[in-house]
Amino acid sequence: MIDVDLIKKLVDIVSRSNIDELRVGDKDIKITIKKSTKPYKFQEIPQEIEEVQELSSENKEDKEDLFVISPIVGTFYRAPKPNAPPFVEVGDEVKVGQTLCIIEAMKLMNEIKSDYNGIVKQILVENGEPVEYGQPLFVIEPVGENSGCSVKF
Amino acid sequence: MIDVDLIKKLVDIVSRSNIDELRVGDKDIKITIKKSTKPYKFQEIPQEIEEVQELSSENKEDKEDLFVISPIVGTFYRAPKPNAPPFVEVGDEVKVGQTLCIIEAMKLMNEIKSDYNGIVKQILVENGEPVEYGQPLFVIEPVGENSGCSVKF
Amino acid sequence: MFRKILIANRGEIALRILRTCRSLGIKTVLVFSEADRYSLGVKYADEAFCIGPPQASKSYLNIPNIIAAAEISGADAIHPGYGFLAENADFAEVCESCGIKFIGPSSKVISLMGDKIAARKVMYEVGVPVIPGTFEPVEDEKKAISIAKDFGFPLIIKAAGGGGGRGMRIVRDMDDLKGALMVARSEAEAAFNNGAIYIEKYIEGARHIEVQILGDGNGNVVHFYERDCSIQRRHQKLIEESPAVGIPRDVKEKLLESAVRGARAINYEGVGTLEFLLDKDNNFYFMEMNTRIQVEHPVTEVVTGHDLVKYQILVASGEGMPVRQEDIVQRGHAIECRINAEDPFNNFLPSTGTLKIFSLPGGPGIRLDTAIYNNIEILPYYDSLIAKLISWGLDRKEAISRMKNALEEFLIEGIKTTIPLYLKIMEDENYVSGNISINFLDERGFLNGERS
Amino acid sequence: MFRKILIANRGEIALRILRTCRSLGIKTVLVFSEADRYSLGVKYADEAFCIGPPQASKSYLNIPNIIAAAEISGADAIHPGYGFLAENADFAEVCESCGIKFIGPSSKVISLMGDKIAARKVMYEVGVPVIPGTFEPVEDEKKAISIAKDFGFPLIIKAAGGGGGRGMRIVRDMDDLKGALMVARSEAEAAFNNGAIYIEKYIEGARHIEVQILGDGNGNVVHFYERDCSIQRRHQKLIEESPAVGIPRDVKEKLLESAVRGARAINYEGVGTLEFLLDKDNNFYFMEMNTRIQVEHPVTEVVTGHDLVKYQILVASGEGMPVRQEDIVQRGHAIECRINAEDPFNNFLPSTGTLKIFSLPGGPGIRLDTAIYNNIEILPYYDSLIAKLISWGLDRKEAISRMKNALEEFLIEGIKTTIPLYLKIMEDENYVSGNISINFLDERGFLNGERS
Repeated sequence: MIDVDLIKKLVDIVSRSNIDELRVGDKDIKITIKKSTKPYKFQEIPQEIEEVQELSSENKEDKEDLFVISPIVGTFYRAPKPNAPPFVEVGDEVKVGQTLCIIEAMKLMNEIKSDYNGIVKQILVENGEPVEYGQPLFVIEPVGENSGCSVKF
Repeated sequence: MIDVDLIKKLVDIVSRSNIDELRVGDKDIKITIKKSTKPYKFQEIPQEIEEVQELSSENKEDKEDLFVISPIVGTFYRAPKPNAPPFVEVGDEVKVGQTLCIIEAMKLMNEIKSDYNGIVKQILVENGEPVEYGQPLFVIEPVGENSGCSVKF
Repeated sequence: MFRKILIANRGEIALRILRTCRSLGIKTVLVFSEADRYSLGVKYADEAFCIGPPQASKSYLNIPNIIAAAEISGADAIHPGYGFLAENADFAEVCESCGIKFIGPSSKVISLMGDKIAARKVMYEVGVPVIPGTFEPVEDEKKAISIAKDFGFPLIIKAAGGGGGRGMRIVRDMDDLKGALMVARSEAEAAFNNGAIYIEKYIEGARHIEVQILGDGNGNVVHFYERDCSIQRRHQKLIEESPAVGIPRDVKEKLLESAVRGARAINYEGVGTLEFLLDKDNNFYFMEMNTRIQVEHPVTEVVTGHDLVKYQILVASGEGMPVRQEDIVQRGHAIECRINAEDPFNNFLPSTGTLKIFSLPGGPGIRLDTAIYNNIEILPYYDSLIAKLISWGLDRKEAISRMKNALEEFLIEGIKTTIPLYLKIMEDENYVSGNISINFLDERGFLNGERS
Repeated sequence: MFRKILIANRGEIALRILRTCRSLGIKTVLVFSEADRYSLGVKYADEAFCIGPPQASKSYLNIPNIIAAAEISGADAIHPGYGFLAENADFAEVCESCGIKFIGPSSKVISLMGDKIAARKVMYEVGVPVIPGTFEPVEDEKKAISIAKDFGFPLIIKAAGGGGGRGMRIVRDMDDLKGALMVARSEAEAAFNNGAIYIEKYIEGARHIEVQILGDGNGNVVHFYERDCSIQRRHQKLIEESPAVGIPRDVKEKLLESAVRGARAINYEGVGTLEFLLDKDNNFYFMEMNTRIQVEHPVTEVVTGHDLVKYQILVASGEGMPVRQEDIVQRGHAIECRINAEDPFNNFLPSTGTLKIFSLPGGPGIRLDTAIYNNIEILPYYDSLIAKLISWGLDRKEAISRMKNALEEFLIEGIKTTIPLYLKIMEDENYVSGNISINFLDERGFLNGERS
């Protein structure tokens, strides 16, 4: 099945990157990423995007990692209160709907919940740091069934 | 099955992006996305240059044609005086040092002489027309020995 | 003075505000949608936060995300630019309640002037001439008919909730009245979430003349003279100039004095514009007030030499009135052409795609306000304005000739723009002689393809 | 008025002249070398003729080809710009004899002012203060020694044949005199084909102040006030501004009056500049006169609002003086930075290569005069000036802050430029406070890498 939504996302990734060519495979995975050579590129690539590419290429052989991204702008907190233990740590198994962190905006604490079942592989933001819309917060290694599209970007 | 709606969506995705090529696969998935590489070129090629290039490519198989170019700026005259016969006509054989035309500049008549032995194959400027520095005036088909560089351009 | 200003806008106006902030040594925070990640503004700003997906409703109109960005960056003020949240009283109120200075008038004044009927009433009460018409919403057809009998045709139905041509209908006889009422009301409802409408006498062949003012919120108001914005297409301004041609000195003085009086009456703070219609007999009538910096502010800046955005920031920071009326002097003449990504010969159809830039205009008397760069994607999400070209000359003739030349200097490809239309207008004898009105484009055949 | 003007120049000044010609409705012919076939000027001109290979001696200095191009195109005037043939009396004479108007003064006046000793004498005779020194060429060492005894050290040896720092030597004691004489003479010989030299008192810590004038050739002369061009590197101007900071009103008036008197004395026609030194006690001394439009003319245009190239053309066409002195008024402050393709932190080594442009500065108070475009090749054949960035503000502070911002807005790659140096200068406290002299760059450590 051709998944238009997936293609849209891939086109978007390519457009915003400084790569020149992206091939995606399957049964079971072949990914080629070619980098721009000569054409003048001015655009600075925001760090998190590069990071993501690095991550995904690192894991080419594995089942693809999933990202939990920030749906709002605010301050990222790993725990419900200053001295409380964090919601999750790297290595924890999480379920769909489980709270992963809080993002504070306009004095409101917004709980960010996991969209996936899996293992917390990486926490991308430091406690107390500002996050913007669309910023990746957690890398989740999928475990079991995960509905929805497989690339959360 | 050709899914028009899918194609419409893909066309739309490509149109709005800055990618150059999108291939989509299946059974099961193969996607290639290529981005523009060619640097933006604006420069308009002045007409006489195009003409010359055309001429030279036309004659690639033959012995290469030679060009007599204008060493100065002025008005091109084919004859020494208004009612006199032209110095040369197409088809004439010319020798090194033979006067081919006059270029008038600052009231002075400058005789332009052939650098080659050969046949006048084409006269590129109309009588009385202005010529600039470096402008090709005559195409000469070489005959016998011609010293110097073979493409006078 | 503010230490850090968040700019809640995009495109050329974001860059315009950035420039003044940087000149003033104020740090900048820019918020942007996912579509604008590679904008010049993001490049130049000290900090930048993505606040949402491309659709404006989810990003540039996303008040919580914008406020959150101000909070996490520690911005002490927000500049809304024009459009988006610039005249949104709720947003101004949220800013106020969060202790972030909204650069503009108070939410109360925004509300007051945002209600076009209330604004008419206020101005009328302080003696500013308004267009003959109603001071109450017209609730039903019966009322409309009685108004029509009082004032006579033609009439114009307008939306109480906002300007910009939406919810507006000209009515020329009784037969059209009912239908026009309904259409206007539903347009107004859709555009402003407010179906209230009112009726004014329609003034034929008028010019759109507006006055730029600055108030410090303590009752001090200065003006920066007038602009003529008559060259419009469906109430959308395309070309503006300052000064306005051929207005008798006494009329001009009365006009400027009226504008200052009106602004003073509401104890206005910040830059604002009072829009008037000027009829063929040089009578002027207040239409509405815009409580923000306007797209066309550069013509005033170029002619007076004053930086309006700078003053807007200075006043907002509580430093009081930064300029004296006697130091504001007009010199020469300026014209602005709004370069839109639209096809002027195909019903102004928006044009999107990759913009290729080889060279942009420059040199004497030319100012270019734009955020475009080579290979930028012109996207369908936002306003089609891609650049503002402003020419200045010692006189109008010089300004026109420089404008013409500068329009020709745009060496760009990839999308359609309104440049070819402006080139024709700059050569139109009526335009050149200053014989213009808000019907100019229509009357001279520029809208229906006759001139293409 | 001329119907068609041939522009015998290249780069930004060719474009500058083209813009005014187009605004005046005058047809343009541009001559170009093979290296400039793809220049913006060639693109914009109505006609363009290649006049030779890249080397200037065979193209932009090739008088027969330029005149021939004027003849075959039917141009009735030639604008020489600056540099190349702009102050070549022979060229002006050839134009005169061919019935083509040379836009500039007569060949006689060019010759007179080109002889720096003769120019000193003329100015001295009409009461314009000149630097104490000789009025005759200094033929031998004996003469030089006696002059040194009369005037005392330091002295400066200059070439009679031309300016721009060549053939110039500062001498601080008797021991250096002989060697300096020889070096200066051979440099002068090489640069101007004229080994004549003269000696002046060297004025320490002076500022370079010049006055822009316009004469109609009928004895009418107006001035456009002064410029301060003290920021120089080896007598090459890098940054200019107008007005000059902190000159007492009476000194300024005397200076302007002297410049007008000097120009009137030679019945000057066209735009010209009288260059002065201003010492620490505000005494001014005539140095030399440039009989052409100058690189730095835009600062004057921006401050006064007058188009100097337009007036140059109007005067040359015989239309008489186009402006009254009382209509020339200074408003605000302007600064120009000459953006050169040079490495300011490596002895100003010229930088060549493909210039990549992402974005160029713009917005309020910014004028950019340039002929660069994305992917242009910066070639070694010509002057390293690639752009002139002019900022204007209501006061010097605003002009500096806008300049700083605009310098940062240059998003270009591929070659080294002087932009980083100018950014440092705009932040230098002495520059900001107006404490400048022709030794500024040296004294503040900008030349020897200390500041890099």
